[in-house]
Amino acid sequence: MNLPMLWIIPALPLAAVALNMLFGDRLGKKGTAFLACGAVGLAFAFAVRAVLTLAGRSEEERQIVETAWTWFRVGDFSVDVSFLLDPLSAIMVLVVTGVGFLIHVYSTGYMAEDPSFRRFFLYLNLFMFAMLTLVLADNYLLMFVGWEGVGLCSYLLIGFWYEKQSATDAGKKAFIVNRIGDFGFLLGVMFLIAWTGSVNFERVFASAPHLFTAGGSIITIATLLMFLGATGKSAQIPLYVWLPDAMEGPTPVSALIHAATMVTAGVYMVVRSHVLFEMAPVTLEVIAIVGAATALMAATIGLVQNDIKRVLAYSTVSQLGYMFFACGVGAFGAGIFHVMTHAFFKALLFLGAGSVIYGMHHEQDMRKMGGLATKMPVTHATMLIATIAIAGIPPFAGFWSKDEILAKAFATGHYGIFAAGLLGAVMTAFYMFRLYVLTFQGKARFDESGGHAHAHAHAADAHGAHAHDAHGHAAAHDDHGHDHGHGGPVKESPWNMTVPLSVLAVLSVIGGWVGIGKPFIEGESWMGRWLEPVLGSGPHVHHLAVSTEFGLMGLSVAIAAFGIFMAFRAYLQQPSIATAMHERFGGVHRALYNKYWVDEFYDAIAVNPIYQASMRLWRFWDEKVVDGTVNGVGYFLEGVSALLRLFQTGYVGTYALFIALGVLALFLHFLRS
Amino acid sequence: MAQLPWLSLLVFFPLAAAILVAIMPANAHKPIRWWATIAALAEFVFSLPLWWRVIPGQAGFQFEEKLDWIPVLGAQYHLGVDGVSGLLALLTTFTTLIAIIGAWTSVEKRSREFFALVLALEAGMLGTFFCLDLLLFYVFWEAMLIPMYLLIGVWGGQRRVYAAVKFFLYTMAGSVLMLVAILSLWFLQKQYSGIPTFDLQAFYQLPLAPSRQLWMFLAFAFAFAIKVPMFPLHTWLPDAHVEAPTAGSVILAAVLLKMGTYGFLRFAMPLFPNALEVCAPYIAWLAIIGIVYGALVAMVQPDMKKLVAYSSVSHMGFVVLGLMAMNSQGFAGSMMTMLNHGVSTGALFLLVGVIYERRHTRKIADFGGLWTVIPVYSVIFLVVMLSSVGLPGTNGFIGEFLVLLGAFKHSVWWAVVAATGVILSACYMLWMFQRVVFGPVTHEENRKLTDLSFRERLVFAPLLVLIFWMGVAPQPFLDRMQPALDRVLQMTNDRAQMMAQADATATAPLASRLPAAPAAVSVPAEQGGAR
Amino acid sequence: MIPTEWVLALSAVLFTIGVVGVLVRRNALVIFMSIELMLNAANLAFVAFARQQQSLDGQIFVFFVMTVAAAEVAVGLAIIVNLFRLRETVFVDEINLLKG
Amino acid sequence: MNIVPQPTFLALDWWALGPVIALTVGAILLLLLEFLPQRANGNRGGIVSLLTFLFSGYAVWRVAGEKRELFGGMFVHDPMTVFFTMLFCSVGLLATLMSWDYVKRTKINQAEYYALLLSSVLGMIVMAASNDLITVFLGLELMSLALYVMVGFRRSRLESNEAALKYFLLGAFASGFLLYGIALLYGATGTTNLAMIGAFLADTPLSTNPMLLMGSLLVFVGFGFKVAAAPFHMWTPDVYEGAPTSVTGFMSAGAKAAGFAALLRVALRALGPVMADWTQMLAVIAFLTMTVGNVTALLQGNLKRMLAYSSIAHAGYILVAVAAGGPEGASAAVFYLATYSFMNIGAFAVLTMLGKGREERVLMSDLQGLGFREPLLGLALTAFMLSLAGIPPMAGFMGKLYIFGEAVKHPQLLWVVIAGVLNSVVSVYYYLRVTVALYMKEPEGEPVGISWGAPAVVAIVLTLAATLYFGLQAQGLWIQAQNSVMGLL
Repeated sequence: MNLPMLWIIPALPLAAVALNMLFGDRLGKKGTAFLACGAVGLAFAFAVRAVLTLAGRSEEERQIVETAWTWFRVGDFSVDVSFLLDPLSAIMVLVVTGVGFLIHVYSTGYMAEDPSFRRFFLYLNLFMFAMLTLVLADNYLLMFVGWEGVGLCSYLLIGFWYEKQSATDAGKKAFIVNRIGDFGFLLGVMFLIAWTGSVNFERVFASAPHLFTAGGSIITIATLLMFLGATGKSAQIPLYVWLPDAMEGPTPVSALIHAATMVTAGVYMVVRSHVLFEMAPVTLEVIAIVGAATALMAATIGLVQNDIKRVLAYSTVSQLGYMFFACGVGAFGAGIFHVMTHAFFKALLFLGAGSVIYGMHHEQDMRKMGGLATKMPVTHATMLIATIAIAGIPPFAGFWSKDEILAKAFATGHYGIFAAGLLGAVMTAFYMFRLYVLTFQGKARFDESGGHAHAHAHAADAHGAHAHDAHGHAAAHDDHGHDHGHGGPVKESPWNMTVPLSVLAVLSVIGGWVGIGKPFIEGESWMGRWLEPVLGSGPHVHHLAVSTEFGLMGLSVAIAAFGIFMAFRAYLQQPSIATAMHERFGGVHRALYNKYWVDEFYDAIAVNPIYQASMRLWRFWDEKVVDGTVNGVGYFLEGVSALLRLFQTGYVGTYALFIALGVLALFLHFLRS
Repeated sequence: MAQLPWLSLLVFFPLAAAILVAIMPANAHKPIRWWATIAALAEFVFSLPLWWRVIPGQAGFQFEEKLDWIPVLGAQYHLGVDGVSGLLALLTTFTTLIAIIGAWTSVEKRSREFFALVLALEAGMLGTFFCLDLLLFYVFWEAMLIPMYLLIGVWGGQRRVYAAVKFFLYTMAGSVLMLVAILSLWFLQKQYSGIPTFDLQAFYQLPLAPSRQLWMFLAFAFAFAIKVPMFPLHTWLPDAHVEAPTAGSVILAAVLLKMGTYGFLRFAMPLFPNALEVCAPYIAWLAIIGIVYGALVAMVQPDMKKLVAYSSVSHMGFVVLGLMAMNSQGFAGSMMTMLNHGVSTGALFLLVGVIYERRHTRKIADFGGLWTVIPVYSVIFLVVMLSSVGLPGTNGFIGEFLVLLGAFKHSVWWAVVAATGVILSACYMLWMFQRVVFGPVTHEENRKLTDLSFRERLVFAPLLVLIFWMGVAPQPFLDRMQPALDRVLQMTNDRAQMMAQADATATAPLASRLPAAPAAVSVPAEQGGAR
Repeated sequence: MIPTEWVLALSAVLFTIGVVGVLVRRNALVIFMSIELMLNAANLAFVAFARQQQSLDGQIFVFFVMTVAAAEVAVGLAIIVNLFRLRETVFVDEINLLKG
Repeated sequence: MNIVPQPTFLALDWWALGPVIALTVGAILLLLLEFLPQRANGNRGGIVSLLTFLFSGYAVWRVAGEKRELFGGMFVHDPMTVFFTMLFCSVGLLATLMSWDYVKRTKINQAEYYALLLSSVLGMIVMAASNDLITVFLGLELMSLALYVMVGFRRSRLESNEAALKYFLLGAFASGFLLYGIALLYGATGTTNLAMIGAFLADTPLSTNPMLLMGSLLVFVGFGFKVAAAPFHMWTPDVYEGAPTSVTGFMSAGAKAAGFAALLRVALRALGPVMADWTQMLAVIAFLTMTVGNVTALLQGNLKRMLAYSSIAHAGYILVAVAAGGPEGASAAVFYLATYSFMNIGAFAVLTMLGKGREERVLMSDLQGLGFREPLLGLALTAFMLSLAGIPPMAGFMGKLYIFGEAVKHPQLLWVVIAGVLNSVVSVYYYLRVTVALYMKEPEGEPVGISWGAPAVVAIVLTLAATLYFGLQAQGLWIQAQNSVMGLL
């Protein structure tokens, strides 16, 4: 194996970034696109090669560790830049590079007319480098480098169209909320360093059992802090507010970062440190509850969103909720499996939405779409597959992973979580097919002649949700400076967009078969066996009778179908049902539409108070009190000086008097003593 | 190199260059600028051997030079360098070079005196870092104020006189109390060992009763706390920074603030270890308040330079916190943050200076959408901003992480509250960056801005290299500083125990209990690097 | 023989009158006279002590003091005359150009 | 212990008395030369006084090592006398250089001016070299009388006359106290010889004898006035402002040094034991002096008046050394006096050059923009101001270091040391105001004319050199100051 194995994977996109920066303008659009996609493609190839060599090894030593150099060593604590490939990170690296490559190809089409084409791919490659470092890191600190690196890239990419104030605001919001999460993650890692003396996964997981008392307060606090970091990165309650706003960025960005890769970093971190989390049952409970709550909350909001990308954003938050409560119930394997399948169909959904927006000349409001099935056949087909997959209809990928999660939740006795999961599944099916119906079925609610689709109010959607919420990000069509302007009829996107769609569609279908487990084949699923060396058999092996397995499957399929049916009826056959529902639940609807006013709540309790506090601190404390005292001393002295100068009257008599008084004072002093 | 009085040459070469510049004809702007740059460059190259010739492992101070200065007082012209002062000296020469090149166009009137004062300032700073004689240290410590005062006062903004006088008086008020402490320390030394001396190494071995140490430590700490600046004593910094010319505020931020923390490290902590143990928690909490307070106030500043000034208060809070953590991670972290802050805040001031030169305003509101107009500048601004926020991979992260780790080991709550500084720094930096660089071009004047000239890029190139080099491979820096830091840590702890025991057995009169001591100290000259 | 204490008391009284004279009077000349009075009070004290100790030192000192007083008069009057020529007044409470 | 006056008059005594003789002859010669015709702006007076000072300095230097008692113990030649004579001669020399062109410019009659200068320096030397209260009184009066006239020398200007009047009246008033004090001391101890008084006091505690206490108090009041200590300082600002600048310069250095010399002589030789229990009182007076001086000087618009208050403040610092007491305290005071004299004369030398023709431009506003117009002058004035403020590379810092170094040894004086350093911070403000005017302000209206004069420039260069040299290499002067006090006869 003369060729380097692991460090080449993150190095390739970094090299692409360097080349792009230095010779970018000479390469031209074609050259940049080729460089960027080529780098990621090569990385994917190397990744496959590395995973194959890994697979070739026997069960026990399925681990490749490559140390590049010692980052820094202070006293007894040292950190080195080293990479680790084991079954868990293998999956992640394949997903990241694979889906990443497809999205790069897609972007060459989507961003074709954008003037700062080069800068976009520069950021995208930088993101790939950061994500790969995160996934392949061998210790928490290098992971943290990747962790903050992806935070930075998401900041840059969300705010890519920097003329748009809302975009840069969203970028800033994303970075700061992520930073709050990183604060938690950093402190959690510090607990580990303080107790185990190292950040290396190997050593931490080896020494953790006998250093921490299982279920003790230290390990609980540490893991809770790390989970806080995960909520920041993977958009869970309470730090999910940045993801919906992150839709300001270009759609491929949403696909890559806010669907497939970055948001799953939190789940990966939790699964990677499953040894620690298993020692803190309290934290697991918290994760389960937070995951389930997020899943439900996001799903409800998703029901009423009108912007196609926001629906998908809330759907991502919801699906991430599933992954977390999978980990919460101890089904780390199922969590990762859902990460993989979700990456496929959610990326596909976003890319599909992207091509719809591309076709509709940057129209994002579903109320102005409709009837695109005939006009964009490939997009329609692939989107349909993805929608079915996410709804959880067998044999598509979504069913297997979501069902395994629900099964594990049921098996481990978390019935409340299980019920929430089911309810979430219904809603997911409903809003996904609402999206599908509004976009592809029904009459075209835009005029053919091109130009911007003006909003002629369609009866079904005239329901009361016209109150644009404060942030205006559900504006009819965001007027970012770069819209294509070219009018013309709606037509299918070019090949470099549709090909990735189809590849992802295939993956969305077959992706799930990897995880087909017990009821159909005996023993663990392929995925389970593959992850076994990393996750270990562990305490969470619960066996359900075969009949209950099938019962559960039937139940989830049924509720999914019910969701789909409801969507079709409400939005295709009788729009009146939708409007009726809105009247009756007007209040609820408004609450959902305004996302439970969470943003306003955060502003009220955090952003504004901090702003007022610092303004008062500066104006009052800094200028009045501290500077006041300093200048005060000066003015006091000047006052005394003026007083003393009054004594200097200029009359000889006064001076003689002072001399006499002085002599008198000396006398009295000595007479007394 | 060893037999050549290298350190003295390093200190007095810029002074000679300053005098030469001062006597050049006033209107010959070009030759003055070139001569000042060449002098600074020569000084920097001449100081480079500090990097490899200072052997990290060797105990004690290297390149020692000892000359009798005032024998009747026992004051000696005693210079020496170790890991810590070597790195800081390198930072000084590097920053001065950058500041001078950066200030070519920013100074129109009286450039001759300007460059002379900058070079004189460099001499003062190097002197302060190198001297190991308390009196000589005090002389350089005060002498250094004069050039800075004049730089702010003559070439500053509107309220320059107020800012300059406030800067001078603030620092002076602190350091005169330190002078009283030095004199009483000198008197105790004379009483104890019979030989009057100001030699630092002699003071390191001077047994001091913990009760007596306290007020002396407070005198030293007060002087250095003003210089750092620490929380309640920091109000001179924003004024001095806002009014100082670009080169002035770059040097002020990059080096002068480090004098305070260097003072803590070299003098206050090892000399009075027991008092340190008593005061450490209070100083640490002051530092933490400084971090959070500096960040919060920076958030609402309308003026960019004031924002960066308050961010300096916040970063220097990290440095002091690292020192108070009293463990090798904390020390290494604080030393790294000193260097990082020098590089990144120096770069920030240069950046503000660049657009101030073109637009003559520092108000954030006057800018917006610079990315479209001057992209190169904006990219550099982005990288420097990220290094100041402490993004992993840049230098800021290493320092902050180590400080937080050190603080964590000392007490969890220190780390938790200080870590909020990490969030706040992201807030104010990003918000400022967004209003200045991102967004549409709001003011017409901004359209006509010209991007960085070759000279200006030449200035920023080394800074960017440093930001990434110290971020990705900081080990060479850490290897150089750690032996020196460990020695200080070791000495402080040993002296603390020694004094504690001495205090416990304080029955016997002071002199008789340590008979061996006078012999050891009596012949300071030959012992050279004796601990 | 008059005891020294009485003479001393007289010289003290004279001295006090001189001091009060300087403080109270407004005319420069009178002030100057009061100062001369103080000097003579000192002379008286010297003579008294000389007599008490039977040594001539005190007497000699008085001669020195008288010569110095004479010189002082010369200089003092010259200044006061110059003052009068410039300001037409010798009242000290009118002279306060230099103050503050 | 009765000191029998040496009968013989050795050859070296001539040299010991050289300065006194030279100065007397010089003064008289100057007056006589008036009869000879002289070119319009000839500087005969300057040359004569220059030569006299040089000769005196050389004379006393020749017999520096000796210790002689002359005039029956009234005049003593010992290291202290040598040190102070050298100091007074150099002060006189610098004053001559300083006033060389100033006198011509302001139409002051040269002959009388220099004659008075010489006699004033003579008075100072006699004060410093006296071992008897009578000689102290004589020297004091001789110096004061000469100064009274010099202060009022610009007869046509009201301020000068007013200053002279005030200085004369208050000076005479104070010497009245001094004389009465001497009388009481004579009465109590039976002698006026300092050594004998010292011996007498050694065995009789002060408190038992009220007359002794009163006497020493009044003597201290007399010197307190001369030195401008706190309650007796009020004459200084008006006199310094009113007097011609060169006289003010000479007076601020010479008179103060002479006053302290006499005070130290009396304190060390005669009232040694008394001084011990006066420490706290002296410390309080020192504190009052320096605080009044520094605080009142904060907002002064007139440079001469500001330097007057600054000289009061410096008297306060020196009093701290006197409060520390003993030979070490005295040597610190002596060292400080030397450095202070040079700084002050340097500053005044610069001031003499400000203004054209008969005008004196010494307001703070006159200095605006001067720093860049006349770089050398600006640099010199800044150096003197920083030295007066006590900023390290300058001699002023070494002086303060020595004084506070000595005072720190006495725990009960710690409070006055801290007050002292804080006072010097306050003083930095008004010294910096000079540099602010010099460099940081643009001149309003037409800038101040500078009347250059070679001798004045030489004076500035000499004092600047002295200030920098003693700042960097204080060892030499330090040893001299110590020897001068230790070798007291």
